Amino acid sequence: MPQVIQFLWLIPAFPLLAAGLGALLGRERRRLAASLAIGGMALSWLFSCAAFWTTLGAPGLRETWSFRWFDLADTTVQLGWVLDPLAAVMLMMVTFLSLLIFIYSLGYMAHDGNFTRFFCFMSLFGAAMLGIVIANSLLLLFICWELVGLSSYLLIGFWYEKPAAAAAAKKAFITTRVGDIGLLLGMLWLYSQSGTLLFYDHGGGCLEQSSLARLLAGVTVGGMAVSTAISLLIFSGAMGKSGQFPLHVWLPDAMEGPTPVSALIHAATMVAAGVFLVARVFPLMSAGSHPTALQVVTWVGALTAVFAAAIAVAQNDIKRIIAYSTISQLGYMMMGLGVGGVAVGMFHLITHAFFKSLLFLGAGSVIHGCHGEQDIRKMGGLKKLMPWTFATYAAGMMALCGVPLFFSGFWSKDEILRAARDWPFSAAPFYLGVAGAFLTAFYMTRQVCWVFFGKPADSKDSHAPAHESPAVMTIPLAILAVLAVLAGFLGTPAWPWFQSYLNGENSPLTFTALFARPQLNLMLLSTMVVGVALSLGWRIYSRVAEQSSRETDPLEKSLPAVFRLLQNKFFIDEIYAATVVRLNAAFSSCADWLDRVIWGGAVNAVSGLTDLLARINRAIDELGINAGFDLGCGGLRGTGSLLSWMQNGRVQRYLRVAGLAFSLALLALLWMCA
Amino acid sequence: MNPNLSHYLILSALLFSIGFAGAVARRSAILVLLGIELMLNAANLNFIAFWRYGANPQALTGVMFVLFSIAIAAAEAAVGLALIIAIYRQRRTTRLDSIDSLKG
Amino acid sequence: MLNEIAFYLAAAMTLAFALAAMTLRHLVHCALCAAAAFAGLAVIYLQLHAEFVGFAQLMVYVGAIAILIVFAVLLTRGEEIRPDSNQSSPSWMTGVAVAILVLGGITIPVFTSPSLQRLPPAAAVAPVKIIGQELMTRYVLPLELVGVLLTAALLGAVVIAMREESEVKRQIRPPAPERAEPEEATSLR
Amino acid sequence: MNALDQIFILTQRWLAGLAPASVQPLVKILLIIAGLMAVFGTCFALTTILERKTLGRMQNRFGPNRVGPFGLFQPLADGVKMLIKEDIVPFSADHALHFLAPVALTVPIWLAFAVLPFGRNMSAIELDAGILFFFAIGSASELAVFLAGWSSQNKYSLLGAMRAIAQMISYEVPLVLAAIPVLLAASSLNLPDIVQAQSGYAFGWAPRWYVFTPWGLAGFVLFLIAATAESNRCPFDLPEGESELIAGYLTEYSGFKYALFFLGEYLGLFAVTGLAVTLFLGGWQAPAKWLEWLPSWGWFAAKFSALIFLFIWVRATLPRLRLDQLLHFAWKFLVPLALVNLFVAVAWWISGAWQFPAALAIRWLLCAGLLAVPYVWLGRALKSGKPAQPQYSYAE
Repeated sequence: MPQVIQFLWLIPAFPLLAAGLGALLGRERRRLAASLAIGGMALSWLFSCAAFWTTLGAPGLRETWSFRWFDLADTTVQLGWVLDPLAAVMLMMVTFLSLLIFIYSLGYMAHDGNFTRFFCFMSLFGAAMLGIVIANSLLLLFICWELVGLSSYLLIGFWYEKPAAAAAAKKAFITTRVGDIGLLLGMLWLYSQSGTLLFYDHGGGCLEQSSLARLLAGVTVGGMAVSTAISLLIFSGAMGKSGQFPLHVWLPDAMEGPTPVSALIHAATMVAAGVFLVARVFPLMSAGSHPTALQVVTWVGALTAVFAAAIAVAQNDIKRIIAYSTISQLGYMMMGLGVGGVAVGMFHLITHAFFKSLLFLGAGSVIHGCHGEQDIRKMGGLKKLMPWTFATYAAGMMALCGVPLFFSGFWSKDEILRAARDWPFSAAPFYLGVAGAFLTAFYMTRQVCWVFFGKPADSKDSHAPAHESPAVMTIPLAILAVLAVLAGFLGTPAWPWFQSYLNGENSPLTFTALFARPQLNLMLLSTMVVGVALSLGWRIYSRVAEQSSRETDPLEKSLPAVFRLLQNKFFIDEIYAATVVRLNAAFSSCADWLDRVIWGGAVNAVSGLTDLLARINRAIDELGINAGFDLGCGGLRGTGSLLSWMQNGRVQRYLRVAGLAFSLALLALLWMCA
Repeated sequence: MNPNLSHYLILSALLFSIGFAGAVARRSAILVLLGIELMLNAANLNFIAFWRYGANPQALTGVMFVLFSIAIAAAEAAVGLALIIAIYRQRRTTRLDSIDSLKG
Repeated sequence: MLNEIAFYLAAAMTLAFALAAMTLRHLVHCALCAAAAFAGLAVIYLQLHAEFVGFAQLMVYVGAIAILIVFAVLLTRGEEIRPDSNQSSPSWMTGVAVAILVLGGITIPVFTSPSLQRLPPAAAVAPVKIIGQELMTRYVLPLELVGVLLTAALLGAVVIAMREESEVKRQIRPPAPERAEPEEATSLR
Repeated sequence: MNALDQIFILTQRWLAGLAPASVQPLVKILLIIAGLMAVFGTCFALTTILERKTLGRMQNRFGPNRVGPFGLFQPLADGVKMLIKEDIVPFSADHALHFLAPVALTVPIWLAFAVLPFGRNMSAIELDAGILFFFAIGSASELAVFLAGWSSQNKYSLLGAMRAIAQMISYEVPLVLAAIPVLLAASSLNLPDIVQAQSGYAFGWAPRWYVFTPWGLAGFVLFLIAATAESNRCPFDLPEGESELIAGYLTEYSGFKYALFFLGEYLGLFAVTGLAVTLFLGGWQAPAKWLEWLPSWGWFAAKFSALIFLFIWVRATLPRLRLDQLLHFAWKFLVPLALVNLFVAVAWWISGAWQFPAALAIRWLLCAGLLAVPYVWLGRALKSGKPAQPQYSYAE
């Protein structure tokens, strides 16, 4: 057994320790707090490298380490961690990105008063996320999952003085909680069915053959296999966390948090947790010959991909656009998992993590440079003012759009599309995916045109000309840009290293695979789609960017109804307000009415009866019993005054009485003896 | 007349009664305490006398009892006098007949 | 012969001083007479061959308790020092009567029981060494308890008698209206 | 046992033999009393002149040198002056107590001499609990001081008496505590026994006096300090601090009563010095075997004189303390240190069973360390405390 497995727990432990220590620091210990957080994360990164190295050396490695948490009657609850390629690659990604984002935060948060609190929360978040990654038990995963939820709540609401931030934090917390109920139910059901929550336990885990067979055999409502039902429940948790279609509403609002938080939570890690969860329980999801759960995953992902991309077209807030883009890309990942398995989805997750955090950090750099301005209509011409930011942002944008050959997004998205085309159940996801790709390229072009090209917008209300961000922010951008480009080459059809690494195979380098017929067709198709979208976007928006007034979008002029629909996010929030919230309110007022009229009436009746009885009682008391007591009291008072004469507070009288009593008793004794 | 046990006992009784009379008849709290000390001493004398005239003087029980009694009397005097001083500070008097707020 | 004289002398002295201690007007005189009475008792202890107890009596009662009482008298000087005030409690007659009754109660049995009219047995001594050994073996638990008790009493006495900080300040600063306050309180009482 | 050593005993026997047999015990006692009074009376006279001369020398002046050769008859002249002075008693004084106070001071101190062994077989009475007797009698002098201060009906007298009592009570504690390790080591309260326990020589030459053990040395120093305070001598003479209290409880005394107080104080000093010699310096034992031919009482006298000289020396050297310093020194330094010393004595006794080489040196080092640490610590704590706010407890 490799030594590293025994020390795997240290990876989340370092940031946790940093968070704990950071919580004890005073507000003024900024340097120490930042060094603690960064140091903890750097140590975690080093350990992750070691873990990753171990998995490289042994294909298909899966080591677990379990321990007993507590005994309850005759059941033992075990926790543990696992090291396999899936965990290792996530560890690498999470620790490395977290480290870069921490460093970036040094610059971004430099002027914030609650610097130490920020790093404390960030470390806590990192620890929880790493805990999810290494967990070998659905219970431990769930614990860390909730911790992630807590710390994202804290981080989104970091500027809690802003009402919008507080509301967004609440919204994120509550919306993801809806999904988490599903996860909790699924977990309990899984425990009741398989008797363990460990994923892998030398054949006894819930994701291993014997348990899966038992789960498949069970049938529940509507003829569904138990494994499908549990999978769907678990997937609802993933939907909440990863912002899939009905539960996506919290994610754009969460942009109220500081930008590094957006990058960390909404690009790299937390939203990826949902995808990771699906990947982790993939054996359960894909159990059986006809995996219904995976079909659901695919449909939800495909719908989300197009739906969110469409919304992104009509948004004006730079971070909001990227947020919707994130939702869309998460849909892609889910779709990838559904149609192509773990490797396809995870590959897009990794590449997306790099370029999306790059985009977020770049957006943060833009906002930082524009003194907090987030509306793209008020920007423009930043290409010259912020060359580094522009260059890296462009790299990220092209990776996201899937510009052919040299950008990672191309390869990972291509994988998904290829798998979707081969999906036996339906062709619709493939077309939805292509449409999503088109929309993605379009809205990214729109954004880049408005932000970086053209003239600066009316600077009536902007305070000073924009400026380039400090090195502590641009250097992480540059590193991420390089990785956003290079990460794609790990999984090209010519050299599918990543896929085979996850599946535990060897990967040959075959350039010919690139030119296989269906593969080439697909690549040409996607290239075409991207090219059309880019040029269309450029045509429409590069002209507008030159104008100083950008109040109306060209799209709005031509298609006002569609644009309004998109700008208002398909009125999802309003629909929720009109349905879910109102239903809830109606139910509450109904409960209130019940409480007041029925239960309250009953209580009042009882109290009235009691009151009546009490009055009767009182009458009896006053007329009958009191008189007797008065008589008795008079006697007592007489005795009492006699006693009180003796008890006059003078010690000497007591002593005299005692002496008298003593001598009388003695004399009586003598007289009796005599 | 050669002193025998009853002489000591009479002496002790007299001492005890004198102490008792002082304790119940004098006003000053300090004198009351002094009277009580005299009563204690009378009891001590009894112990010593019975030890000396007792059947088994080798046992030293009486002597031991008196030694402990003396030690406890010292503690009692210290605490008692501290109380008197504290009361004096509160009420500017040590006359027992004016310290009677604890009455029925 | 010498022994008898010593006893009668010491007994007379003890009784006389004890009587004086309880009857004299002046508290300091009372305290000094009491000290003399304690010393007389110490002599009687010596005469009874209880050497160690006698010296302990001298040390504790004359050396410590008498001094304490004298200190207390001085610290509480006030109306008691005034020679014209009435020193006896209002119904002192009943008190003395009860005391005489008590005396009767104790002495009558002494006179009536013949077994008490006996002479001392052969010399009984209480050597210091034996007392020490007994204290460290048979009576070690009471000894430890007495040690704890004395410590507790010491601390308690200090705590009770120590004046509080505010009180000290009030007494060192002598503005007239504050001085008048306690007097008012007492007169009301 | 040579005749010179026992010369006083033999003389006493011979003189008593002259009396009729029936009164012989009485005569013996009277002879002892007379002898003690004569010796220490002379001693008192000599010490006064010696003290004045020594102080004079140390202060770079002559001292009394008019009466007799080298001023040696000065005490005589002083005595005569005291005797013929008018005895003034204040009008409002408590006459009886005012008269009683000097007597009450001197008598117990004379009694205390009864238990001291001045030489081989030379103690007036051998009490089983001799040292207890000594301390018990000594505590009576506090009452006498109070009598003097209170009966004078004088503000300064009363304050001086209160100070003196507070001081004597406080310093009696370290005095007794310093003596206790000796009692433990000798396992006796009998003073001749204690002297006997210090006989013999370690390695054939080093006397086994208790002062030559770590706890004994510390106890000796503590004892001397406490004794200085007990006898109201400089630097602890503030009950009589002239600058503050005129003459303390002696203010209203004059003539022969004053002389009696004077005598009482010096006798108290002698008694406690004699006790120190007995407890720590081996009593009448000779310091070396080849010096044993000298009479035992001679050795006692030599040690006694040396200590008396030490007291005079200290008086000439050290300035007077403040009252709060005095009390803090007793309760926060001497008492804890004396308690520590008790433990050190026990440690010394337990480590006496050690057999390995250089055990003695290690025992010394250990015990010295055990004493030095609290010494440094307590001393630092004593110094670091803020100077106490003056509290006029007895001057309201």
